Amino acid sequence: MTARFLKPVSDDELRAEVRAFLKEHWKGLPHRSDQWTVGPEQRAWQAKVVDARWAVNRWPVEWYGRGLADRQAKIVEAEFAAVRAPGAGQDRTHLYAITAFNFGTETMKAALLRSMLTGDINMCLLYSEPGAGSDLAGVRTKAEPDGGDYVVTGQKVWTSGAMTADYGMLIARTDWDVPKHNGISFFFLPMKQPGVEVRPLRQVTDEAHFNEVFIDGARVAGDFMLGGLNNGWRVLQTALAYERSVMGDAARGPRRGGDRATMVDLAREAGRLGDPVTRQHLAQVIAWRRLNALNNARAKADLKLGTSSSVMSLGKLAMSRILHEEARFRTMLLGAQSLLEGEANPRADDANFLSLNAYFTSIGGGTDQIQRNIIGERVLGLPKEPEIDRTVPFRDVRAG
Amino acid sequence: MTARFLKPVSDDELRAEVRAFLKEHWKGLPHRSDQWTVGPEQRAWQAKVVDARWAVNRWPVEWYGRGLADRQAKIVEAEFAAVRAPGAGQDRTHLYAITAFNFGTETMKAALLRSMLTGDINMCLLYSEPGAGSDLAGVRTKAEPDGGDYVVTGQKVWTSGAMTADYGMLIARTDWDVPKHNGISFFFLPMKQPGVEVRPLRQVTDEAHFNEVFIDGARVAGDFMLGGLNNGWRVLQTALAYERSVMGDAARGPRRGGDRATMVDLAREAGRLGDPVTRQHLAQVIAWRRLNALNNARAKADLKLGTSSSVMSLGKLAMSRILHEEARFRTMLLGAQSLLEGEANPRADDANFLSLNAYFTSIGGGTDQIQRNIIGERVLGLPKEPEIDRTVPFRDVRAG
Amino acid sequence: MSSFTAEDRAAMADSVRRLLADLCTEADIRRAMESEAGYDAALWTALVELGVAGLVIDPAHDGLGGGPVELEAIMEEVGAALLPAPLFAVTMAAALIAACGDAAASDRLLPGLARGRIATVALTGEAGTWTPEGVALAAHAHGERWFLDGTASYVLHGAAADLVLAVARIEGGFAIFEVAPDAPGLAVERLQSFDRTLRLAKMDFRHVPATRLGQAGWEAVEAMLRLALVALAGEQAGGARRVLEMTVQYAKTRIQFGRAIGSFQAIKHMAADLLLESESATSAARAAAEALASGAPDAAEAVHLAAFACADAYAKTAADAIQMHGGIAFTWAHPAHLYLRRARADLHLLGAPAYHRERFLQAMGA
Amino acid sequence: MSSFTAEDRAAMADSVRRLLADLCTEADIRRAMESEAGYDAALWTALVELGVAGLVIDPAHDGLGGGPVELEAIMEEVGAALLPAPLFAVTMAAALIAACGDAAASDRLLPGLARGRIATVALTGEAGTWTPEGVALAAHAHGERWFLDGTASYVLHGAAADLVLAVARIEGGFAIFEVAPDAPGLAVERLQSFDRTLRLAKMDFRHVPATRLGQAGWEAVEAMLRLALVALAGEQAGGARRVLEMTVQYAKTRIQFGRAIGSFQAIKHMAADLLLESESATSAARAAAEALASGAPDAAEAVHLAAFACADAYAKTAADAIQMHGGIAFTWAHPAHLYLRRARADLHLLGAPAYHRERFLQAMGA
Repeated sequence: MTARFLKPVSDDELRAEVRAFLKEHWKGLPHRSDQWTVGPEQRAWQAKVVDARWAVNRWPVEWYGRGLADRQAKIVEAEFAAVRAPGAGQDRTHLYAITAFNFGTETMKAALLRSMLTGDINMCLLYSEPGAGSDLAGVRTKAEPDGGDYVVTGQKVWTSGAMTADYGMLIARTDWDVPKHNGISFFFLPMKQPGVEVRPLRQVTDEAHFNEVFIDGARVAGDFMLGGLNNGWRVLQTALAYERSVMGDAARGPRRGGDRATMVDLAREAGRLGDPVTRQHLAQVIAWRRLNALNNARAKADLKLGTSSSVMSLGKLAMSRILHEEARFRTMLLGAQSLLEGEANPRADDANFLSLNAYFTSIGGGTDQIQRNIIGERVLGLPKEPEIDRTVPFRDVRAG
Repeated sequence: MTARFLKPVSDDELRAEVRAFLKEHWKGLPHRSDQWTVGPEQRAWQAKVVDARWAVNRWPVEWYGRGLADRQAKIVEAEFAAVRAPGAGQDRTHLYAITAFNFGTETMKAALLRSMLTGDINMCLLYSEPGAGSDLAGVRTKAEPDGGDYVVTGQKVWTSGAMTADYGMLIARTDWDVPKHNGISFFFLPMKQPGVEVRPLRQVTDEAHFNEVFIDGARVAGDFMLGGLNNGWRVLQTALAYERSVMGDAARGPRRGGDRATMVDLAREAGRLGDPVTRQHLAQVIAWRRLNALNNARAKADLKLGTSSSVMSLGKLAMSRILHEEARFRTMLLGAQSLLEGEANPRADDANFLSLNAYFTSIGGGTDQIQRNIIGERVLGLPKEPEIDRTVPFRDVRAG
Repeated sequence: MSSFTAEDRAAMADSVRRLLADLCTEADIRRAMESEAGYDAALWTALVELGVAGLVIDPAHDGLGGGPVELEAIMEEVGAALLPAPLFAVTMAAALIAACGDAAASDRLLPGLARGRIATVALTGEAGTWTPEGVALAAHAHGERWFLDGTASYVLHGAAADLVLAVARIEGGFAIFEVAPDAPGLAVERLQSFDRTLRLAKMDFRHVPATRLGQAGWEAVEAMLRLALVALAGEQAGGARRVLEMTVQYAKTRIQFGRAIGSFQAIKHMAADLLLESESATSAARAAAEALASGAPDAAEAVHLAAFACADAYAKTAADAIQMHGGIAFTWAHPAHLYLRRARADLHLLGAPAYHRERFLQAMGA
Repeated sequence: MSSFTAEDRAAMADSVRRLLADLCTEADIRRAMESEAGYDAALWTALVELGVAGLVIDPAHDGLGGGPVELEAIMEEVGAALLPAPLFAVTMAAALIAACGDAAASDRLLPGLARGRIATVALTGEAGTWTPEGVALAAHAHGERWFLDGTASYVLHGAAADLVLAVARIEGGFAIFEVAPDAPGLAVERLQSFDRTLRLAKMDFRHVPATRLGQAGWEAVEAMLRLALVALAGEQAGGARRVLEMTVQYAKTRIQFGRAIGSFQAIKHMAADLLLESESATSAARAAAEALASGAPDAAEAVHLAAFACADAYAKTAADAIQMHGGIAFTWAHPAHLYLRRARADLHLLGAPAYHRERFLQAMGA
């Protein structure tokens, strides 16, 4: 095994080294519309980045890193960002790799980590189930030991990228006789095997960005369990925290994309910019988005100052209101036009699409109601509700 | 004991009899501003009404009634209403008398019932405590047996009319070793005794319509317990149901009274009736009140048809919104004027008073939040929350 | 006006409810909404046989002679069941014909409508406002003959209609015309609607021959619109109540954290607030129907109050219903979005809530 | 402009916070609000000694030379503590004097304000709108001398002021004047205010002699108003955060049904929503201060955004706080209503939220 750290360098040396690397190797990438996989050119580039140890600077040398402190790692990321080159800073942004790095076995890390960083392996999340949405600890997908493997059976839902994924981060129940949080394990499940069937899920918006995944006797090696047996809830909590910090404002704009019309533009276009009622509504809708941006900026500044910020956790709840209210405003501007949809009616199509897609934010990743619980309990310190199923063996817990 | 019923009469005979009585005796009453007690002229009149058996027509003959069916009783009430004479229909409207009649001992009824109906006895409610507001079953005022009496110690709040009351309907704890709902008894506590001290409670509106009542070793005869030992919760539930059905829309208008300006008048007076933003707000505020009136009318019609109505229970919640939103509308109309109060600024005084007094409805008699629980559970049939203190002995229940 | 007793009305609503429970299941709705016509002919025939198509048509013209109260009651069932059918369009057409006071036209046209002929009303253009300013067609007389020009939009079941009633500007006012769907110069184009249970068309008129009905002007349109608004309010109230019921039922049975989600205050309190909304909508719709039926002087107030109160209540109830269901209602397969689509369509079908709030104040004299 | 470092600012806010914790307890507030003057002289002196009265006054005039950012930070503390004192009035007056660009007047007047002299601004009349149209006074020149006429209202601490800055119409625009409170023809009447921690006066001017400050017109008033709006936004954000903290604390300790009421979703979710409101208000107030301090081109946008966002957030937070407390907050003895009264006053002190929404759009060019 090699040393955990490379020889320390000064900021200037580091900057010079990364600049030289980028100058020599970075030639840009062709445009690509597939959002689920990484293209061959980018994979080749990322392999170069990984092998030059720029991908995960904070990690130790034996895992493709340089053992840099956060401050120096940011220097590298800033240089990559300056030329718009991808691949650096994956120790902060690559949810799957971070989880594998922190909780995976040596065997698994040796098998997967490099390919994950290069983009050769695609991933998806296998958390939610039809019966376990808000209450993820209620999962009923089971993983049973069989030799050195586990055999998995169950159903997952709201999986994006499952069609192209090579592995899925899976939570499954491995002990039914302990309380629900204590009998869950966390796996990297190979997706390309007979026991895994992926079906697209038609959404309320008449698109299919998500899938249902039916798992029937699929196998996963014991070495591909993360964090140890029945310790999956803790791994999940960490992974969810990464996800929240990475996700930021992931809400989509209008379906057609490319349209940067502001609310003011829309009001003007609808001939309503002179209407006092519309103007009051308009100002409020703009304000909600601005206030959220100001909150986020303040949260980031607070983090820099080292003080903790209660503001961060409010973003998702705020975004939910923003998206629903903007859709409502668009609808009101359109009047009867909002009866229509389709390409012949782009404004109406946007308004109607956005009015439905807003639920992606207000329901997905924890409903607004769950989010208010979290803010109330974790930020404001209000006491939890009595949890009637927290201490009973899972097989006695009510489901439905 | 006399017969429970008088000889049956026809509707026409009944109508003729009550008309003759009113024609001979009813001369009207002088105006009186005191709202808490009944004036001497009215008491004299009501005594006449009671003795002529018109006060409580549905009750049996031995308790001042005629044992009439509801339909005939309404004939009597209609005749009284036609000449605006008070005193009839108290078997539907006199909360205290109804409770005494249904749950009181014969001794108590003989002692108090007639005086209650004539208005010679004034009453008040001793339910809420500083530590038992939303959760009335959490009362800590104690009543301990002592000879044939009970000795009462504790504190009550939000008591209106306590200054002039002769008796208070009291709930007090008589058993601390059973779950909270099972250890409460219901009393008629004599108020004019050394152990009872009444102090006016200054409200948020800077008025004092309510009192705190400090009870320290006050005595009440065992015969003045209603519904039996530790059965007070059931008596209370019945009394609260009467109260809700009697109370209806008890919300007060502006402090100064007498002002019948509509929202439209106020908007016009403020010079804002032409403002489109104000007009939208105005229409909505008017609508909420109209819709509540339509709901109430429908509930009454449904009751007549014999079908049950879920609409009835919505009135208090609706009224809470109406009052808060009307106050908000008045405030917006006034603009900077709303900074002022006092007699020199009557519109501002109204708006500010109403904005605070709206909490009387949204908090008093069960907060909006409790009301939503009731609607969700009793009307919509949604399951209750787990009640962690329902089955433990009261002395182990957390308080604060 | 109406000779229905309360019992007649209850029996009628009951028949419709049972028919819809049989023939207008969620699967039927989804089949109809994917079809070209947008409705199921067998279901329409069954409704016609019950008399629903001629509900507000005079018995002299083979209708049932119902009024606003009967119509509102039936529309509550229609809204609850999300009925995809040309009933609303036909009712508007029938009301407009009757309001023209042209006895010959009524004799000629109304019996057909009562027997299931599909008719509709063309009035507004791109703006979609059902106001005098919104009238998109103009009529010109050549001697005794009239011709229409312009483009009408948002025409309900315009592509399926066998008879079009067109409202058009004439010199000094408005007039109402009968147009055959195959008249020369008339081009009909189906519009893509967000509520897929709805069929809307654009109708392009180029010198289209038309028959004027009586001498009626805007007042006939206004009478038709009031009845239509009451019908729409009934549909909204019925839809709001049903989607709430569905949601409450789900909240009783869906378990998360070991408890039915309806035991959580977040869900329970939303449901309580929505009950207030949907019951208020019901009261408003019924009161408007009664006021219109009795010719009450404040009928216009009552109608516009119902128009915005029911529209807002349905939109809020259907929207919150999705949130209360959580992820399951974010799927196409779940019916909650069908209610949201209908509620959003109804919100603007005959004018936005803000417009009706303004009309409400005007009707109050404010 | 300001020479404060972030550390200076934090230290200053900390000093003020500790002073107010000592000398501006609820009992102190109640005593002050029942008093004629409306503030406690000893507390005011202590604040003056900390430099707060001269916070935004240039060091050349004995002030601390702070800018919008420092003012906003201190006003958060002021709002949290419900400080009853003439600080806001004095700050407006100082800003207006400085904005006039009259060096002699600044030399003459500003040092006194920094040392605690009470000054205020008279501008608007009955309407209470701080706009050119709202100016209630008119000035006429007789040779070199100016005289004022009209009735100004909503004058902060008008009855206690030792110096009045009056904004008045002149031919072709506006001008700013210095007026002595005992000037002949000036009658001051205290107004009864709903927020009893507030002192407002009506000032009747009848041919009152006045001294014009420089040649400044409405632009100086606008500069003063922007700073005042930032200060007010800070007060609102601070007040909202404090009343929410108080409420959350109560919800943790108040037991009903055997549980802390904050464990019920009804209360918990209201608190979460209010946290969003009060944190957004804080962000808006601070961003407005920074934009104004840096002379950002979008400063007007930021200021008007803060004006309505903070006003609405405080009003909602203070109102919901009473509901969340339940009966106890319906008593005069509980402090929650003091916050509601302040929040309602702040809602209209320098223009209603609707007005600032309109100004916000205009500043955006919309």
